[in-house]
Amino acid sequence: MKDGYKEGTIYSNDEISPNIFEVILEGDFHGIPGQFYMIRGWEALDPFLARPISIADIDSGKLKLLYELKGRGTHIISKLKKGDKLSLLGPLGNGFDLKEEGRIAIITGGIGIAPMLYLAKNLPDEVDIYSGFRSNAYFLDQIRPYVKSVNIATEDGTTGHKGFVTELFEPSKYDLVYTCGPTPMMEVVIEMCKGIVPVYASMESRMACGIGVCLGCTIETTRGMERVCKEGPVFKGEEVVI
Amino acid sequence: MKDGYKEGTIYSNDEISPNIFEVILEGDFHGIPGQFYMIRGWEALDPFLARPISIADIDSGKLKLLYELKGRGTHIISKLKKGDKLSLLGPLGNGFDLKEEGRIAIITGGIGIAPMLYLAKNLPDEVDIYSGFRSNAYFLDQIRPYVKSVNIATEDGTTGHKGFVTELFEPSKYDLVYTCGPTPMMEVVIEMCKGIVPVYASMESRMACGIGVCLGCTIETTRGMERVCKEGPVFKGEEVVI
Amino acid sequence: MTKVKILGVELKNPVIAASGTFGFGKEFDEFFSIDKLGGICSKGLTLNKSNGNKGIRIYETPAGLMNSIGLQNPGVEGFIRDELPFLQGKDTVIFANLGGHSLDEYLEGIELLNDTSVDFIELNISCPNVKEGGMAFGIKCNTAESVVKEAKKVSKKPMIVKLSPNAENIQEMAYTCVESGADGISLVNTFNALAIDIYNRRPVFNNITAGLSGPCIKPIALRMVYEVSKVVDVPILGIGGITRAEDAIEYIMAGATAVQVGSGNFIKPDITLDIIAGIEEFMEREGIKSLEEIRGII
Amino acid sequence: MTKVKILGVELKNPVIAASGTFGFGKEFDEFFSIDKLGGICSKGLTLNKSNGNKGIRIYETPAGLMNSIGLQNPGVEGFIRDELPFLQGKDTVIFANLGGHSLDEYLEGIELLNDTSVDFIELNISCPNVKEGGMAFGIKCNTAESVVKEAKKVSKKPMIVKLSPNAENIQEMAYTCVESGADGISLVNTFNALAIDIYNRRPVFNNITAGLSGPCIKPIALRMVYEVSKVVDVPILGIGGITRAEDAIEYIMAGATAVQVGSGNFIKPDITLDIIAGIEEFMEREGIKSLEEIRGII
Ligand SMILES: Cc1cc2nc3c(=O)[nH]c(=O)nc-3n(C[C@H](O)[C@H](O)[C@H](O)COP(=O)(O)OP(=O)(O)OC[C@H]3O[C@@H](n4cnc5c(N)ncnc54)[C@H](O)[C@@H]3O)c2cc1C
Ligand SMILES: Cc1cc2nc3c(=O)[nH]c(=O)nc-3n(C[C@H](O)[C@H](O)[C@H](O)COP(=O)(O)OP(=O)(O)OC[C@H]3O[C@@H](n4cnc5c(N)ncnc54)[C@H](O)[C@@H]3O)c2cc1C
Ligand SMILES: Cc1cc2nc3c(=O)[nH]c(=O)nc-3n(C[C@H](O)[C@H](O)[C@H](O)COP(=O)(O)O)c2cc1C
Ligand SMILES: Cc1cc2nc3c(=O)[nH]c(=O)nc-3n(C[C@H](O)[C@H](O)[C@H](O)COP(=O)(O)O)c2cc1C
Ligand code: FES
Ligand code: FES
Repeated sequence: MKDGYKEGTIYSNDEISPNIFEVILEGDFHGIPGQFYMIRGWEALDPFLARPISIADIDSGKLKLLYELKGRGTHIISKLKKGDKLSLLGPLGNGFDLKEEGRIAIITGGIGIAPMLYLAKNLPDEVDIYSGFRSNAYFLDQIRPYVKSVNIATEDGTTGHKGFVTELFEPSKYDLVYTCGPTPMMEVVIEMCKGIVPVYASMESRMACGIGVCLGCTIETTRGMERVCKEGPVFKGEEVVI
Repeated sequence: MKDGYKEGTIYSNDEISPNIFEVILEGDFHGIPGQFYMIRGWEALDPFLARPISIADIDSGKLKLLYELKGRGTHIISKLKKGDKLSLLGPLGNGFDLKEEGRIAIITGGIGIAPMLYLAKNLPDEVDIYSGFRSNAYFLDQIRPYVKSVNIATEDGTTGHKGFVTELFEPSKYDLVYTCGPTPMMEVVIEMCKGIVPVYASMESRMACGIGVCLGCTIETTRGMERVCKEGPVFKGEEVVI
Repeated sequence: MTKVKILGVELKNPVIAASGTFGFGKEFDEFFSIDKLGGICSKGLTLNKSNGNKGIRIYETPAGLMNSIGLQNPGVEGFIRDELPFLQGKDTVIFANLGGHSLDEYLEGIELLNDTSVDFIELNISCPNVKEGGMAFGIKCNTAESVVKEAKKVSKKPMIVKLSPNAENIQEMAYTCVESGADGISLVNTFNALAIDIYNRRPVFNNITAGLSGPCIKPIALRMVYEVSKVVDVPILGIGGITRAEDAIEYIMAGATAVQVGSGNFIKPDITLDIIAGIEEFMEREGIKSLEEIRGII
Repeated sequence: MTKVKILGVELKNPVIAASGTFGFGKEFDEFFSIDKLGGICSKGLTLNKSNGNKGIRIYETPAGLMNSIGLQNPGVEGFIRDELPFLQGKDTVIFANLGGHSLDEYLEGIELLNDTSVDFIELNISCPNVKEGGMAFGIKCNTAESVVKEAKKVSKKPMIVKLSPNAENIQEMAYTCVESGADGISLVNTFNALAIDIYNRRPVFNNITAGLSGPCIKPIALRMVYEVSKVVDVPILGIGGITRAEDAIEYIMAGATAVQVGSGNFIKPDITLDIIAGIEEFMEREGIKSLEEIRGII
């Protein structure tokens, strides 16, 4: 049997960059890179739904999550302090297929960087990461030890290349690509890689249940409608109908 | 202009007896005995309404509240810790008329003891308090220094007289009575005192606004329908239509 | 910038305090100057003073509340004598919300209000908390039709008809009211709802059902405002669950000329000011010069 | 103790998983044994496989959510082939929820289900999220009447008709359905509702409106169940916003024989077990031997 919601105790919850928070939860968490948890930081019925958040890292059972302040849910979670509790359901979803060899690129946009520390840790070292941000870069310090190169693009030029991250990256140099970020960015990545290199994309969707029963999160794939929370969130680029 | 909701920072929030909590808020609070504040311990829309809680004490601007765990609102508030915030609107209501002399009795039932510390502090010492509880007595230690005698009744006999508090009290011994507790208890007190001694009763009611506009909290008085939050919560016994 | 016009009357902004949630303005004026509001609806008036309902009157529900106040009010004459003078002194638009238990009561009430300075009559054919009349007029089109027609004949004031979401068909109801003479439509009043005290095995409210309001109803109320905007050409006042500027803007985009804030007033006395400020901010950020630009834009 | 009987079929307890919120049971069976449930309603089936709606499908609202799934489902045959075998292996009662875009679709669907082991057909004349048919059948009594009558002629299974809260008159609708042959009534399906993306100035959902569910609707849905229980004599399944045992007990006291839990499943996969346990506790504490003692007691 899978676990239902269980409590995690907050060990730390810090704003590591404007509007970007990192929370670490004590417990006995498990999961593979690319999987996610549904999170509730409230007991009442408003907000009603839990929020899907990727595993940013798991280290001796402690779960790290990286989240961006968006709306009411993340706002409430950002106010929690050490010792407070979160409810978590997971790990959910399929996670990334881990490849053991070859040249690998990770392409992220914004908070899409969240699952990449745990991914990078579980890949061989021959990984280049390309990360785009609107303005400030974040979380890359933690990823740096596990990759060969870090390449940054910011829309306003604050750090690294001024422009889109997709302008930095050459598909033909790689044997495999992992990507996570806003759908339009991932669509560009998928297009760029088409016929050149396989891509695994962690897709976005609004979720109600997170466990495959509401059909709220489905996307169109070459196999028909599939659930981001169940068949995904990671899909092969060529399966995603753009 | 009156203040709207303002934040109070929790200094302490302790369970002083089973299901009975005392919270102390830092700030610059004011109000007279018998007045109350509307409290929110949540930002979201569920629970929707704030909760009315009496001033238990104000000491150099710090506000003390005593509350019983009832439902969802008090449950959420009970989880808050030092440094967390509460939203408060007040002071609201009329408060007790303070008498400077004569023999005074305070009769309380259960959590109706909440406003009595602040009241007793603001009365001369010739006060006897009669407090009824279901089982454990609480808060009386804090009140004791300000009264002449403390008389306890518990329904199960845990402390003091086994039975109702109204069995302990003799109206004819007093020049004035203050009471707060469940409506049925206060009705007995009012009946007992009728024609013998004036009573001020702090009435219960469900509140939505706390400021006199929803007409949700009205009770029948000899002057017509009156608002517990505005004309009350303290009414003269003879005005209350039982 | 936020100005809107309703039937020739200018409101500073589209935010009106809803009936029954704002008293007659006095209590709020202690918290902020109510001059800042677009308008104020009086508590629902009946011809004669009324004590309202007995028993529990307020019950909280998820993201909302139920009420069974039952039109406790000083009566139309009491209002004119004791409450209106204060409101007149304020620089805001006044809506007299008028309920009734019978057609005659409505008509007499209107006649009394005709000679006052109120800007609008809001004809409440939708109060679920009175035994006779009230909402009964607002369920079926043919009953509404006769009340509105007669009321219109008598009224010298522009007359807004306040609809019940319990109407069988909200579009037909709105259309019928407008055909019968309504100069504007406001909606929604509260939803008929039930709560049960399971420990005592009886309804929480003496009248069994009571009226549901608050954020919980917003998605339904917004749909109704949208639907009504498709079938009538008069100004619409959108009501239901507004607690944020975004909510108000949704109503305007759904076709409302202005909005009313009800239960929201209970959770923050100056919530209307936040909403007004939020609308201004939104307009600035989005480069909107007049709310006309976005009215009914969806 | 918590046993209830619906049209001769015994359910262990009155808690049924509502259509569209429980898939076909497989995902939940990974969290707990679904044998523990009184019953399970399948996702809404249509004669043919359907991909459902495009665009955003889920939108959170205060204490609720809106959905526009649009009956994505494997079709009746796909259900019988791929999903029913699993459900048959479980010790719980099966309701096949059947939607349709036309009368013929309903009838063909029923015929296919007739020869299966499902215990009940739940005729869904109330889905607001399909372009044709669906809820359109559940608004006006005369359209409902013809569908239910024809369906009843064909159905060999006991047939529960699932009503829409958007029906013009819920009592008349329930009465009509029962007169037309409904063996039971379930209500409510979702409320037609609207949400607007104010930054993009368009409705959130491609179909403009979508269906509202969750605790926000409970007070209204409970009122409807109560009203319906006054006019029909068949079993009623109460649905709408149930997340706690107390909610379920309210429905039973309002007249429901059993309840369905919908959106609640999303916020806690094993919420139905909590509700069942809570009902048991309540019965013990209150000395209730059978739910019959409190059914419709208010
Ligand atoms: C599989 C998966 C993994 C994710 N991992 C992370 C993560 O590691 N860190 C992180 O910060 N975010 C992650 N997200 C996105 C995150 O779930 C949303 O940002 C979050 O739910 C917003 O909640 P809120 O209450 O703050 O905002 P809301 O008030 O609910 O909404 C604010 C805005 O967020 C958008 N939004 C709402 N729900 C979602 C959703 N489910 N997916 C995408 N956008 C949404 C809406 O467009 C809305 O405008 C992930 C999403 C998915 C599907
Ligand atoms: C003027 C005034 C002063 C009060 N002072 C105090 C105080 O100092 N300490 C304290 O513990 N309590 C006080 N109360 C009662 C307190 O407001 C309620 O116990 C509280 O609102 C319950 O909130 P909840 O969310 O925990 O319970 P809910 O979930 O809202 O309800 C649980 C139960 O509490 C009862 N209840 C709900 N609202 C009220 C209400 N407004 N008044 C009475 N009963 C209610 C209901 O019967 C319900 O069964 C006061 C009430 C009033 C009117
Ligand atoms: C306590 C209370 C009293 C109300 N009294 C009246 C009234 O007297 N007349 C009326 O037309 N509407 C009355 N209403 C309905 C509101 O004006 C409004 O239509 C409804 O509450 C929906 O808006 P909301 O969700 O913003 O509260 C009342 C609502 C509440 C909550
Ligand atoms: C995501 C979702 C999908 C649904 N799909 C169906 C369906 O296919 N058929 C149906 O009859 N009802 C469907 N419903 C309605 C529910 O079965 C239920 O009637 C409604 O949600 C109210 O109950 P609740 O408040 O407990 O969710 C769906 C509801 C939701 C939230
Ligand atoms: S979130 Fe419910 S099916 Fe994916
Ligand atoms: S609580 Fe609203 S009038 Fe008293």
